[in-house]
Amino acid sequence: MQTLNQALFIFFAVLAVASAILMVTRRNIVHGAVFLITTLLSTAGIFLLLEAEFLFIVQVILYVGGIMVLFVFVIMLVNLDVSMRQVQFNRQWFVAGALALVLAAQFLFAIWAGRGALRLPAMADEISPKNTEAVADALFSHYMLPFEIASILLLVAMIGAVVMAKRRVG
Amino acid sequence: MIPVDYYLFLSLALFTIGVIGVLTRRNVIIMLMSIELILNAVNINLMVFSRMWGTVDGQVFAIFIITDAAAEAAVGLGIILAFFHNRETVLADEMDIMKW
Amino acid sequence: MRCSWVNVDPAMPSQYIPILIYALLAAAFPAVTLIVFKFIRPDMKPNGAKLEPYECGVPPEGNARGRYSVRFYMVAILFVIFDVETIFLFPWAIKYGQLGVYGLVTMLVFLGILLIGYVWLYRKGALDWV
Amino acid sequence: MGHLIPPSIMPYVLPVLYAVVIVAVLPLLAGYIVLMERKVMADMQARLGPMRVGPHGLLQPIADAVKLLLKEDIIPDKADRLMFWFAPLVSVTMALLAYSALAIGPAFQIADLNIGLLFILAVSSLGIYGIVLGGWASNSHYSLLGALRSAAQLVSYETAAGLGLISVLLLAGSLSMKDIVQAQSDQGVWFGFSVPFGFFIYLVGSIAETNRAPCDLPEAESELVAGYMTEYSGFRWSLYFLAEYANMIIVAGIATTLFLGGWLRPGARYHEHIPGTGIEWLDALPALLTLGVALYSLKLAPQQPVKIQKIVMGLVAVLCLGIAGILAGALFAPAGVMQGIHGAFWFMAKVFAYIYAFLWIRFTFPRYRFDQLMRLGWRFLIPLALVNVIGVGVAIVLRQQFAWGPIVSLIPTTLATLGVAMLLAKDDAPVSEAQTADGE
Repeated sequence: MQTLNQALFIFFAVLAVASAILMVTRRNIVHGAVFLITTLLSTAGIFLLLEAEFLFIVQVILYVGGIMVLFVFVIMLVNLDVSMRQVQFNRQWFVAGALALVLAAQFLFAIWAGRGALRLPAMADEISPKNTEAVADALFSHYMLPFEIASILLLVAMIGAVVMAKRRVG
Repeated sequence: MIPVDYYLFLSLALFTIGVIGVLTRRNVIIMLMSIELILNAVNINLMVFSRMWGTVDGQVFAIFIITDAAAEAAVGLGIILAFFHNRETVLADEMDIMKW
Repeated sequence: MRCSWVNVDPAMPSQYIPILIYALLAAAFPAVTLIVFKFIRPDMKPNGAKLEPYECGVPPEGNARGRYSVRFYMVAILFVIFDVETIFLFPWAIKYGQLGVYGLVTMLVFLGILLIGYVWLYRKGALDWV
Repeated sequence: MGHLIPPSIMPYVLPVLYAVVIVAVLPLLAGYIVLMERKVMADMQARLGPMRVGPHGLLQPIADAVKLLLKEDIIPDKADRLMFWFAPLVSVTMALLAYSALAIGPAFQIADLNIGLLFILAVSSLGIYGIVLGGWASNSHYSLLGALRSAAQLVSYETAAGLGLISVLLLAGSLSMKDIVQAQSDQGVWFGFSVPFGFFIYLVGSIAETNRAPCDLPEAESELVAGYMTEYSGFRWSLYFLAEYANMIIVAGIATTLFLGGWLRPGARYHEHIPGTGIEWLDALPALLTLGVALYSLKLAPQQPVKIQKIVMGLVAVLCLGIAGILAGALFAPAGVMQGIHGAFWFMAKVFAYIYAFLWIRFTFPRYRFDQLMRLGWRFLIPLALVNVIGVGVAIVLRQQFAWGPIVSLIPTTLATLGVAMLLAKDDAPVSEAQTADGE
């Protein structure tokens, strides 16, 4: 069981990172979107390893089945063949990449300094509700206000996006 | 057992790739996709700490982040479509109408 | 908010292991059949007009990867918004028995805010082709 | 047997066995649903349908499968080869994967997930990538337009169907397929009767989601050739087809589990025993039904024109007899075994009844126009589904607060939803002809 768990973690992690790299470097944007989907799906697998069952399904339904569908639609809407032939990276790419790596090095140092200090608890003592119900409990008690505000966020997004896109129709 | 560090390293890798994507690519759609990658890396962190403390707060936050990502993608892509309609391009460095 | 749902050693929840195996099977079945029959079936190299996209018999015109109506985008965006909303409804629904009136009011506020947007879209005509 | 298998693997043996069985049987089942469709269509149009291959066309699906497997496989020159290869596989894998949480009877289930229903919905929502990527990869106008249309239709109705399901979840209080059926058993009523509007919304939504007529716009031969499948041929084409029929079984399975009582026997509360035995009257029904089918095909066998057809028909009779034997034998087996086998029988019977309703609708209604279809989804079904969900919520609160009966509290809800439905239908003015443009 333990080795299976580790094997799965390594599989998902390698898949996620590899397809993330491919996503950023591919010239063909549809392929890029497919690689991002792969990354998101392997992240969902990681969530499952962390026993976040509900978030696993939210990730698949919302991120992969919803948001990425939006991306794919837009990619099909804009003409792709022109942008395929253009230069893919901007002029400052070297500086930008270097800066990003510096940032990464800082984080790496921070995590490295604290390595081993953080451990996952092996077992909990009390018998617990199921994950989905635990999330629902938290969502509808402690996080009720953010939950209502989320609906305002969605309302604003809906109106904003429709106004933005509608201009082309009208 | 997989230590927490491993998850953090994974998250860091995804985050860095996302940052590099946002900073270096010219195509705005790919920049938006890289932002999704960054948000995703954050979600991994939330999830592993949620698991570590044995609470679900991190998971609830992750749901809100995904909601936020949906809103961001919707509006961002709406802007891209509107811009594409006007200028026939999706390249970030050609979006220079406001340059003086 | 300390409610530990964790009661086993950190591992993939064990009921997902059969699903993992099943997923491998389900992916392997079409792929293997596709590859195996590639060798079995009489192989003729198709050429000429067969390899062109079908456009009712006349030579294909232009590139198919052109641009299409932005209305498809409107459908997708509305889908994403309502999808998020549905996802919030699922945990609400399974907890509803315990939440009672409080749950009803919470959800009425949530849905009410979104309903404003829906009515706006309806009046604006954004749902028309859509 | 027990000492051959290490104990740590033991709990996974049965689920994996089911998995193998499902992957092996499902393509066959899809083929026979195609045959059923053709036969039903022929019957409704006063024809005979396929009669040549095997007695009454019973071997037609196998002949079709062999033909499709051996057909020439064309990848258009301009196509994106990788995606062209990959897309049908995504479609079919996701369609198959959705079965893993479906409970075919209390015993036959690969995994009883806590989030079973959501898992099925999630996986089948991934199938859309097979459609969109396949249409895009073909690099043909028809394909891309068909793919976008198909995807647009799928996502429109997914929302409505999801909201229709939520009205049931309010009553069931769980996402596990087993618990949902158990809740119906406990409350003594199939949820389809409690929330008829939820069922109606899901029925319409599932027809549109599986691209069946009258909502088969993406494959409308008269306007889009074959939609996203235009450039596909041979076995790749049949993979898309397999995915479509597998999805039909999936939506039928969801509807059966949530609205039609899953594997519960009709009249589950009727416990009259056959005198002198411990067997209930209604439990004898499955065995008798299959026995009837067996006898009927035995009667048909001598009437077949060709000798080989006589033999095949005889084999069918023997098969049905065997199933009848199993069903009858289960009556004397321990309760768990009996419920497992009979549950699977009832579940499949309901699934096929639902699919029959699909076919009936298909051959009765004319095809929608695309804008009408989207209008129906966004302007009628979604508000109706929202009202229905809120209504069921209010009904449950009423039940808790004032101790109303479960049926009594749901009647006002249903009536209110009906009123809203009529209001919405009235408000929906006739569509102007001008709004049909699809592309630019």
